[in-house]
Amino acid sequence: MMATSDWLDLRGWIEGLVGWSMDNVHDALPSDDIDGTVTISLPTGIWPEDIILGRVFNLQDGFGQIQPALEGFFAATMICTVVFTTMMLTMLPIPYIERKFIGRLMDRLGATTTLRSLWIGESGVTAGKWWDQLPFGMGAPVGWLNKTLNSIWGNDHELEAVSRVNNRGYHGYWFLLPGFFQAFADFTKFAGKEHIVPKEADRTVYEVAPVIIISTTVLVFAFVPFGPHFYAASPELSVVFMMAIFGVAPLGVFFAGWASNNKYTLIGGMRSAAQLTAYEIPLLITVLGVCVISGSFNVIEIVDFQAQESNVWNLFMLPLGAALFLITMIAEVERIPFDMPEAEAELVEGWWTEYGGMRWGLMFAAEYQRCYAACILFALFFLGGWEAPFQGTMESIPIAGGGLELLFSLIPGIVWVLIKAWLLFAVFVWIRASLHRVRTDQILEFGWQWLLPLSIVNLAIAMFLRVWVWDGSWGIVAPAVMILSGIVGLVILVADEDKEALESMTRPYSTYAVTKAYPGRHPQTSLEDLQRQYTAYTAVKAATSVSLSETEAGS
Amino acid sequence: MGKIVSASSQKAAAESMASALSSMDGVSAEVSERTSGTNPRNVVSVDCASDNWRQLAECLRVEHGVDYCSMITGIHWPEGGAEKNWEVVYHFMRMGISNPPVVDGMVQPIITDPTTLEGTDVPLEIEVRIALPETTDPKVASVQDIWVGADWNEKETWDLVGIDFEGHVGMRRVLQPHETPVGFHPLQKQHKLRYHDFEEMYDDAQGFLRKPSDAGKIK
Amino acid sequence: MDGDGQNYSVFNSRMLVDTVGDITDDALKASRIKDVIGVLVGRVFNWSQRKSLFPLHLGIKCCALEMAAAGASRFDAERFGVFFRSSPRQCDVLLVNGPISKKFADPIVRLWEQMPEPKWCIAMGECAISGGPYFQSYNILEGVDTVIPVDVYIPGCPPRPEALIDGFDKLRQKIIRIGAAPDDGAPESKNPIIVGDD
Amino acid sequence: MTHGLWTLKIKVDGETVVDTEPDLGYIHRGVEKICEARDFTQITTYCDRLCYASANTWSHSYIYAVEDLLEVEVPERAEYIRLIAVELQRIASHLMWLGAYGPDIGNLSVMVWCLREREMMMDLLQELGGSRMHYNFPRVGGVKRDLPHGFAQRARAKVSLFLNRIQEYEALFDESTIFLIRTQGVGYSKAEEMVNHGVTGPNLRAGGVNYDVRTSHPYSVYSELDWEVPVERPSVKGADCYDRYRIRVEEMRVSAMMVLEALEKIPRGADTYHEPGDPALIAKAPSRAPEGASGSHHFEDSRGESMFYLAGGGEARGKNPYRVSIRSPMFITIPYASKCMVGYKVADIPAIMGSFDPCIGETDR
Repeated sequence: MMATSDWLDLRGWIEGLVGWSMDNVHDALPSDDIDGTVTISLPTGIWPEDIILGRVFNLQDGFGQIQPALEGFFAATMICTVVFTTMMLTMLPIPYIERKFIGRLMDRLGATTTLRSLWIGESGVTAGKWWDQLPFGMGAPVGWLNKTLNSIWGNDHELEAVSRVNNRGYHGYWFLLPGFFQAFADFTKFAGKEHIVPKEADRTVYEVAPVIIISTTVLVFAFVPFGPHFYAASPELSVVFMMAIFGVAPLGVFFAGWASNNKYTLIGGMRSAAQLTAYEIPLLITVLGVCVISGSFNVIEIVDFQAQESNVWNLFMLPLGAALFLITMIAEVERIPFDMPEAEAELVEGWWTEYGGMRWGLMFAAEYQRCYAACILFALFFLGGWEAPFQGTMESIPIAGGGLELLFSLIPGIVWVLIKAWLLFAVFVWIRASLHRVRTDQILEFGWQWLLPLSIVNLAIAMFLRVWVWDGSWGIVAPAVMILSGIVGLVILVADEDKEALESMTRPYSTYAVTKAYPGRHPQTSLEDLQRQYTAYTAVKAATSVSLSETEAGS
Repeated sequence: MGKIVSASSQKAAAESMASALSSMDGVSAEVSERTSGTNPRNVVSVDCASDNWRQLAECLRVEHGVDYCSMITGIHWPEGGAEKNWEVVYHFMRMGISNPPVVDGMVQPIITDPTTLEGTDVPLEIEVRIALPETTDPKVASVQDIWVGADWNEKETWDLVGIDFEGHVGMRRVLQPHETPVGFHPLQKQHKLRYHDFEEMYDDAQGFLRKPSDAGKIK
Repeated sequence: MDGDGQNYSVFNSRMLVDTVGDITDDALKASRIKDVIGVLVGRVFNWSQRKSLFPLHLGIKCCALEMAAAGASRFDAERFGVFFRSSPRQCDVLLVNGPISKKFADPIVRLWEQMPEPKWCIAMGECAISGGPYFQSYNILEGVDTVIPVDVYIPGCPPRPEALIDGFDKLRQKIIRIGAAPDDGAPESKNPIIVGDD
Repeated sequence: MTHGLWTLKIKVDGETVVDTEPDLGYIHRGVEKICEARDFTQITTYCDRLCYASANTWSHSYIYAVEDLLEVEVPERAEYIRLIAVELQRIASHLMWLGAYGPDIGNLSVMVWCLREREMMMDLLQELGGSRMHYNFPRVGGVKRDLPHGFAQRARAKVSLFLNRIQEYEALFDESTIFLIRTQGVGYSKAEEMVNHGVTGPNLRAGGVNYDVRTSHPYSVYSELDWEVPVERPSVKGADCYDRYRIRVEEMRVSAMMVLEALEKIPRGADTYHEPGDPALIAKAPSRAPEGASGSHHFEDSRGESMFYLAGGGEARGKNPYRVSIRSPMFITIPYASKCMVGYKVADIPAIMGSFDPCIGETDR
């Protein structure tokens, strides 16, 4: 399969550079004539006799064998450095998007108003009239458009209170992306904080857990290509590598929860372990469907399949798979609505309650890195990676196609990947701002009872498409069996459930049925007992009154 | 117009209950007309001896359907004399509330029109006063098992005032710290507030400036 | 070891440390490396501590609602890096917003000791400053500064959210004063800062 | 989250709650003792600070008890102004509850939305009382000052805007399946059990009965307004968290409509302004209570039935009451709520506890 052409040929450049430098080293090496012993003669009186060095190794002969290894080593070092730096720099917008976008969402009347207000603001108040800062009054039309839209659709209100509430304007210079450097401040502060290990904690595991989490999370990016020639490593089974490493971090989460010796962290770690176990399997089966329809376990070939062979994004061929991948990834990165492990309401901060300072900073960064990795993977698997939206279609337009082709050839692929990933993270934030938190048993029920059969169905659909759309050499037997098995499993799981058990699970029982808690623990006299006591009391009272009356009558 | 309980029916119900309660020995009840804001309200105010309190409580719960204990107040009267050195004031309310019925699987909420309530359905408030003689460990019978709502009220009354309730299960400090010394009940009158005396207030370590005009004042 | 530094070995290590320390200090002062380090590192750390102050999300009484309002839409304290966390291990500022009863004195001291250095304490409201209207009560401490060192006092019952944000600004001034940047225009007085009396 | 400062000792079996025991008193301030050293007008400030979420309802509850003790007749206009203040405070308190209930089940944006609307109510109350949270608004025999100029227009505009905003909360809550499965079927409570445990107010009305102190023991000009007590149709097993959420949303609507109607029906119109101390606003009240007299009043707080019992001082005690006793609805409700959550998951604890709307400031006194 031919790879997509991209002028940002990073690997090619680096390999050329390394090869060129190696050749220069080869030329600069000493030649044979100094091969032999070297004698250093010192002035008499300092040392008794001359110093004789042994035979100097002939570098030129040996260099021929080690040159490819050296070239590979240097090339790998340089490419890893560049890719890691790129990943770190392009991850900085993620917390920025989180802060700003969630702020706008929470401050707005509704989602649509929110999205519009991100750019043009509301009630005449925007995020600081950035267009007035543009030189030569270039932003004047934008300001006019903003004013017009606000006058027509904006929630411009006569109450200055409402308008003020709507205002989330910032202080500072517009070109500094206010709030963008908050992440720098936070992490520099974490680096300067004191490191506390709880007295009863298991110190070794406590120290190891953040390292496990952050290292495995960074290692995922070794196989993530930012462009057709912009990746650190691309083995044949890079998808398997990525998914395997992605599944290691929950182990570190469980370590952290257990080693802190705190009940909240322990409950959080348990929840995290159960939830991630329940969502790893549908995730892997969904990714397997993507690999099946693309016919490869290599991410680059998956993207090239969408870009060139099928010329259709997997999103349109496997919509079910895309939805499953999004849901399971949100559960994997433990965001709302699946953030039971770190529920602030009942567990103080979840499994990282006891972590502070730089250890917690590392975990915090790892969370965002996992989100970022999830977004990039979605972009690569389902959104065509570094292909512009509908690139092939637009390039096939008769007249304008050539110009568009030239335009697309000028834009490097990493631009499209990053744009797709950031927009997808905005979707993550949108979901977080508009949904509630799901209970643990409901999360597990959802994962085991719906996502697993649906992922199998998705795999069957992928096999069907692969078999019938691309190479029709297969018989219909296997995909038919897959589809039937998935459907049957779904029917069994959904229809054949125990209604009573489900009822008792979702509606446990009224407070009457349970053992009385404080303050109802004391024996409560029933109304009948009160009736009995009271009748006895009235009988006694009646008797005494009668006797009294008799004595009065007698006297 | 808002639907409120008519004062006339409330007065009639209150008088009937007062007359019924007065027939018990050790109990004297009358209806006290009170005004809150602009509306008059009729309160059944009962004076009860501490020995008859348990029977009175059961009578209220069983015969008169008083299903709600609002508040229990303990008062310490050091200058109240020998017969009324402590006082316990109960506030009950008759709500006449029952579980809404279930009709073919759907709960039908009970929506009553307060203006049409008559007889024993009329919401009433009852005020029961029990005077205790001068003693070091005042006691009254507990009604914890009749009205569970009285449970923490009794706990609080013991915690703050020091009036004990016989038959109360699980008595403990609820508002003060658990390590509070035994016998310290701050609402007893012999305990003074901090800085109740200006002299003490000015002589403390906080370094207030002393104003001569405040010399000898007692807060 | 012994606290007084009395060392009966032939050579007093503490003396060595002091001497070498003085010498290196003089050397560092002579060469302006110390200023360079202070400017490069101290300024950065000081800026970061100033710009990201995480208060503990602890609501005690009335001022807790003003704290919540300060984090909400109209007074958006998160613009200034004030970001509430629930775990004391991850916080920089202990925001005491209410009276400290005898029952709560020990827990709040434990919370304060669970927070990692560098940490600050803000006494918000009259109750936290001096006991406020309850200064006569039998169950209330006369201010949180009887158990915890307080950096900034914010008077008011309760103080408005603007006052809270202003208190965080005052705390930033104090951090500048503490911090390694000597010429950042720090105020000279060492007294605790009281919002509104400048 | 913002439900205050208290401890709930929970015995769990895995993730299932087996036994609970509340432990209160972390901000017990001894208000009842301090009030014995204050005179009747000074106590109002302490009553404001009893419950930080709804200050006006508590100060009005105390003021009605004092007027029962001192036998003061209140002008009608003052009653209307009090009603407006109390209902606005009720809306603000329920908004605070809703904003605190969102984070309990994981949605943070509803908190910001509710606090945004609460700011509008607090602006209105600030125009009345002068302060932002603790208004010290009512006086013995009347109110502190009249409705300011233009208050009626601003109140109508903001309340009508708020009535539109309620639909957004319902869109965020009732149309969210996750919210329904989180709140429906947890925290059952029956009406008779609640009454026997002393639970009143919205928590009781969620159980399917329309008991309300404002109608059963009428105390203000509520009889003049046209309104209905909101009742919720509970589930078969009793009222769950969803019912308690619904009843509070309905109460916010009812209170908003009552404010709008009171602005119409207030005598001499809402736009006429009287100077403070005008006989139309405040009546002369004695400063000393007769010997041995006692006053009490049941009041519909935003959390249930609040009550003050005052024992008069007499000449010997000066202008101070002899004993001030406070009936806090949450002090009685919290044990019952912690009893309700036995048998559910750990994740249901904030959902159940928050649905009862605890306020520790009034609980600990």
